[in-house]
Amino acid sequence: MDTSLILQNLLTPPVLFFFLGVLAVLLGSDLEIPAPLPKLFSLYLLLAIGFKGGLELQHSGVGGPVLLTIAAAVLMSLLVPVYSFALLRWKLDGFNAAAIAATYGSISAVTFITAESFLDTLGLHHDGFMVAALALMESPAIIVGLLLVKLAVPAGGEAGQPMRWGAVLKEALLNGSVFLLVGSLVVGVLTAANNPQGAEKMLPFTDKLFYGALSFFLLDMGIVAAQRLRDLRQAGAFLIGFSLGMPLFNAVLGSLIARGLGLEAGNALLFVVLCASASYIAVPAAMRMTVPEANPSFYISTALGLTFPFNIVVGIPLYMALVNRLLP
Amino acid sequence: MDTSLILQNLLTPPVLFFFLGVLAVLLGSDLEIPAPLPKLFSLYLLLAIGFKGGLELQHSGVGGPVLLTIAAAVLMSLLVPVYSFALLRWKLDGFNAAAIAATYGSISAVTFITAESFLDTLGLHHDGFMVAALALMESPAIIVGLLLVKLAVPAGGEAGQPMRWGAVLKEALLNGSVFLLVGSLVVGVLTAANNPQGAEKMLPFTDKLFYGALSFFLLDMGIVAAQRLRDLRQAGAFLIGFSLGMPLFNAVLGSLIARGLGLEAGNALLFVVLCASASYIAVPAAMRMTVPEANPSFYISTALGLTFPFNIVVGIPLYMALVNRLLP
Amino acid sequence: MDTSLILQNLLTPPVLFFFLGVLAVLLGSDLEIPAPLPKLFSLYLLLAIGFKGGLELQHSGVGGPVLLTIAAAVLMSLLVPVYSFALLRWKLDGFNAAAIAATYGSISAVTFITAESFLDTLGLHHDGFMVAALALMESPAIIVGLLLVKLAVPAGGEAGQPMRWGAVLKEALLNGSVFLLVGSLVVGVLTAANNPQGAEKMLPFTDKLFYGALSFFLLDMGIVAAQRLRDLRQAGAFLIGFSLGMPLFNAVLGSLIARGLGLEAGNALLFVVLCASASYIAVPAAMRMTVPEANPSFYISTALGLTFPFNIVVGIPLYMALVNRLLP
Amino acid sequence: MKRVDLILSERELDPVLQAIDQAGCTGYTVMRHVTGRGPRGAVSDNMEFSGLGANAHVIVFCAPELLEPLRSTLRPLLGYYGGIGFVSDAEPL
Amino acid sequence: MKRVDLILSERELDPVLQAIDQAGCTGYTVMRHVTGRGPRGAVSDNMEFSGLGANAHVIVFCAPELLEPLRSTLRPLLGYYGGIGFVSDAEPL
Amino acid sequence: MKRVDLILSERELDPVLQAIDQAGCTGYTVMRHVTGRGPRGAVSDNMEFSGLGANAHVIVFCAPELLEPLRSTLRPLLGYYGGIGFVSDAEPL
Ligand SMILES: Nc1ncnc2c1ncn2[C@@H]1O[C@H](COP(=O)(O)O)[C@@H](O)[C@H]1O
Ligand SMILES: Nc1ncnc2c1ncn2[C@@H]1O[C@H](COP(=O)(O)O)[C@@H](O)[C@H]1O
Ligand SMILES: Nc1ncnc2c1ncn2[C@@H]1O[C@H](COP(=O)(O)O)[C@@H](O)[C@H]1O
Ligand code: NA
Ligand code: NA
Ligand code: NA
Repeated sequence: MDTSLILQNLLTPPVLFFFLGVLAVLLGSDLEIPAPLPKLFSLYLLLAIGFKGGLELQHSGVGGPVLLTIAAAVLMSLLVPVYSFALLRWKLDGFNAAAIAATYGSISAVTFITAESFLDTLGLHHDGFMVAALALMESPAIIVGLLLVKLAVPAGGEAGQPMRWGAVLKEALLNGSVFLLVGSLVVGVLTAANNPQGAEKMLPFTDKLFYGALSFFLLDMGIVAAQRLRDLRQAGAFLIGFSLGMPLFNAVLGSLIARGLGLEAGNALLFVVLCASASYIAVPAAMRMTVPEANPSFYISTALGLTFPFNIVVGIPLYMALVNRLLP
Repeated sequence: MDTSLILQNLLTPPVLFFFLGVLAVLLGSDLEIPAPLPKLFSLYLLLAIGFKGGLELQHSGVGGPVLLTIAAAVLMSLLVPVYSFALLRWKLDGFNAAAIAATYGSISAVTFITAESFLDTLGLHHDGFMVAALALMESPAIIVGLLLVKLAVPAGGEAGQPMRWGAVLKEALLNGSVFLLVGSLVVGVLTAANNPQGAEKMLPFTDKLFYGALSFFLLDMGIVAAQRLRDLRQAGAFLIGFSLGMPLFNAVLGSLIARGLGLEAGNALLFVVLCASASYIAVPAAMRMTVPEANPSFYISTALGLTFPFNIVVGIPLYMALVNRLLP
Repeated sequence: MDTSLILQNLLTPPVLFFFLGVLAVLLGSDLEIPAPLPKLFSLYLLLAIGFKGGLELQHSGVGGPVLLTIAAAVLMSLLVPVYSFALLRWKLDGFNAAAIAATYGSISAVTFITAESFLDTLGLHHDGFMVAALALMESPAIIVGLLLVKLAVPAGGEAGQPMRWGAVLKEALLNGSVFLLVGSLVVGVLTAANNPQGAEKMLPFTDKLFYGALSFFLLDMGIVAAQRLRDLRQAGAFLIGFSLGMPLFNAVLGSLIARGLGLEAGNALLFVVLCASASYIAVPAAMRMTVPEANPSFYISTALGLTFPFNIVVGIPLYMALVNRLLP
Repeated sequence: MKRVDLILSERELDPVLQAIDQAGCTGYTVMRHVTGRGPRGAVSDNMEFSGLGANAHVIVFCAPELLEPLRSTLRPLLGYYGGIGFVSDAEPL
Repeated sequence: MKRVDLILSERELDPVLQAIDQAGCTGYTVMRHVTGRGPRGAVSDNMEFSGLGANAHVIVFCAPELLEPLRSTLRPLLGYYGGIGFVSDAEPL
Repeated sequence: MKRVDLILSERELDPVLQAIDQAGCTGYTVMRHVTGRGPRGAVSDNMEFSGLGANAHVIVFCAPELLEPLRSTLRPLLGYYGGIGFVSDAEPL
């Protein structure tokens, strides 16, 4: 059954275009999607996923189980960096360990979106409040990562630069992608509540176009991820193992929590994907600014070069199978 | 009734995304829509509004009342700069007064588009020829602005640079946004007349996508307008008062003219919005080139930092109420 | 009949927007679509045409006549450069002759797409395998062009730089536009075969938007082509004659082959358009890299400044009339 | 040889490039979408959609004797519209 | 006059421009979306969508006596976050 | 220290950067989407969609003794494909 799910995921346009991007780099084609075009798609996807999530959230409402699920999601984003850090410290210094740990505590919006598309293909229902969970998992991991640096490297930076906590908190809570996601969610909620006609008129943009735009963006992500793969050789076997093993571990833990929360299959998969995915947008940007001592090629190439493709291609169907087996 | 209209306008996706952009700047988020992405949306909106206007214009035809309305619109774009200049000269030098005056004589296409969306939400009909009025109001104000400079500052520029009238006229009549708007209008007319099937095939692009693209663009306009707000402090109380009072005055005058012309409510609102809005696209670009003595932060921050948000958020529903009250 | 077809082609939005772009340059408007926005549309069109072609190819299948047509197309892309070269050598040196010859052996995807739109307007059926022919005609001409340089200029470059064959082959077979077109075709085939639901979800992006996006891109192409027209004066009467005469000759030859292959009218027109069009994407980029001795303004301005507008505006309906007359 | 760096508004680029051509320089290089701050205030690229334009950075490598003609046409232009020009030494590689 | 060239990550641009203002320079020019390679590895713009940013190239023309204040604030910044700074001579056109 | 400015077609960027690496330079900076005019005609970025590319501006700060190896590989490249290279003096900030 696993293999049929994997095939079913592999042969969708988004994943096929991702492969096409990877192939372009491997074969040495000069195909490129020049900046800032990928930013357009990235902004669009965040706006659309937020808005659609907001519409659904307004319809489903925010009951007790919803809040419990969101709380569990935030808890995981605090917890994952802690045990990731402990593991990474085994081989890496405090700066690099903290930066990578934060990356895995946070989430990848594109992985989440791809999982939603996968669920749509299977015809499995999922709820808008999972987008709220997505939005709320991005920031906490950044803060935990910086606390870990503080604890592990008490001197606070080689050059003795004092930690700029204000800048750090702003970066964590207000960085562009978090802000746009949360903001679009709120716009979606307000629109659904007051102006159903306006919501209707947004749909050709936020809904109809979504699958194609995701495919286009994944073409670029394939190119970028494959370029990062090269850096990974430099990172060594330990980090390669980490970037494949940690998502799996987080996925198992996530499935158990999802079961405990009594989530239905669609929401459970999204919950697991949030736990298993790593950030290559908000967190690396924050880390480069706040932990310049860490080597960006480590935290970017693990999250983007390996964990992301793994999740997109194999992880999502695998986690689906896991969820199907674990859920009552 | 005013407040219900205002609320109805506030809670539409375009206006909500505009607020989101403003909020991003106020809170210090690093959300940005990097150049030239806003240009893409700006070009798209001009092309789409022109094309749709052309389709409708072809169907409604160009009768006497249509020409009268367009003539009145052009007249207003000549008149507004003159009395604005007289008022502004009270506190400002001739260069700055002329540049700001020209700005208020011209129009804001995005305000017009937002007003159209507002009318669609209310289910009020409006005609394609109003887009022609929009297109024809952009250029005259630029020329009046330069005549005012000529008259008020006879020396013709501090450094004694001779006025390059050829360049000025070209800028006024052929600048990119005027050209694209008028051109798309003509393409729309020709397509509607000869190729209804082709018009049909354009609709997913020019129609269905429009509302979402407008929302996305207004997110950026919110960011840019809020950044301009800071400049406004430098401009002082007089200019702040001008940038709120002048639209209101022009709106009242515009409503009376609309009543005189016997326009129906939808067209009347659009006419008023044309009078009340100020240009932050064609005119500032022309002024920077032709009146370099004027301080750009004055004419841009009044038109974009204050008048534009005021019109988008409060002005449009207010003018609607005005029109409802004044029209027989 | 010819004139009615020409008018029918002229008054479609894509062609009208192309004219609008040309007009912007002729009148001196500062309308511009700044880089990399045109690249976005170029990538989109290649992806969409490839994907749609792939879907259709999967449904129609690859039988004997299909392979024969594709083989004939590739043969033409090998043959055209040879006799073009012989003709061009009459007035030009080996480097320039080879570069222009390669340009005319290869194809213009946008001309092909415009021809497809033209067929859709006429309601004439055409097949997905023609997109495969399009994809396979881009590379061979590049290689023939370089062989011609090798043969005609045995020294192998003035500065004695050895020909980098590896780089040349990579450029020919793997340049971005060829790669994206072929890749999207394969993605389309795989999607149609395994995931009809996914194909369905791509349609709003790849299908519905297509006509509008083509129109927008042709606005830019009009600007760029008109800018190139100026270079053409420098090129002289011989090249101007060549860039109008060669497409016509290739079209007649192509029609006869299409008749021999027994193609139906729609496919025959596309075949003729492939023969008659010249490349301004893949080939010039390859030539600039591999034959730097040739003057880019020659091979770009002939293909883009003259042959492209000619085909878009007059050529396509003319070839349609030709096909209608020649086909049994 | 001399290296001239000019930084000015994109909107005045055309007359500046014409002046460079007319002075007899063999070439120039242009970088657009440049931002900055000067005596006339800050210039950003976030109004690019409005056609207002940002700054351009122009580099010219030229013979020393061309400086004078360049200076005589460019100085009034930069003085009126804003923008700066600096000269330094450079040798061909 | 002196010409200062700074190349650093776009993410640290704000404090650097502040330092230039505080040193009393009359202006600066910024080119973004710059890529490169340095002791800390390669910087590309293909992760631009992620907010990670590429490099920025900052040019400052200033009086020689402003070099010292510039140096004292910029050196620690460049030392900690990465980036380079070079000084050369330039005369107004 | 020396500052080397190279301006050449984006399509030849890869071999040029390789040459800089091989000469032993500690880094380089690249600005793309640069336009200009030179002996081989004008280069614009309005054909960017075609993959033709515009120019790139490469800056290298390096020790004087690296000029010779740089020159020996870059000169033939620039001579064959077009492009220019200039050297000036610069001191670390
Ligand atoms: N001292 C300076 N150093 C570097 N760039 C400058 C300097 N002064 C002005 N500029 C640049 O020149 C542009 C035009 O200056 P201005 O119009 O004179 O204020 C500014 O926006 C800056 O990009
Ligand atoms: N020797 C050099 N010449 C030119 N640019 C350099 C040099 N070294 C570093 N850079 C630029 O400075 C940026 C930051 O360098 P770093 O963070 O110190 O590795 C690099 O990405 C390059 O763009
Ligand atoms: N004298 C010059 N000053 C500044 N840039 C130049 C000069 N000559 C050439 N260039 C630049 O170098 C590029 C390549 O020149 P070329 O291929 O030799 O014509 C041109 O497109 C310009 O950007
Ligand atoms: Na995670
Ligand atoms: Na007005
Ligand atoms: Na051909």
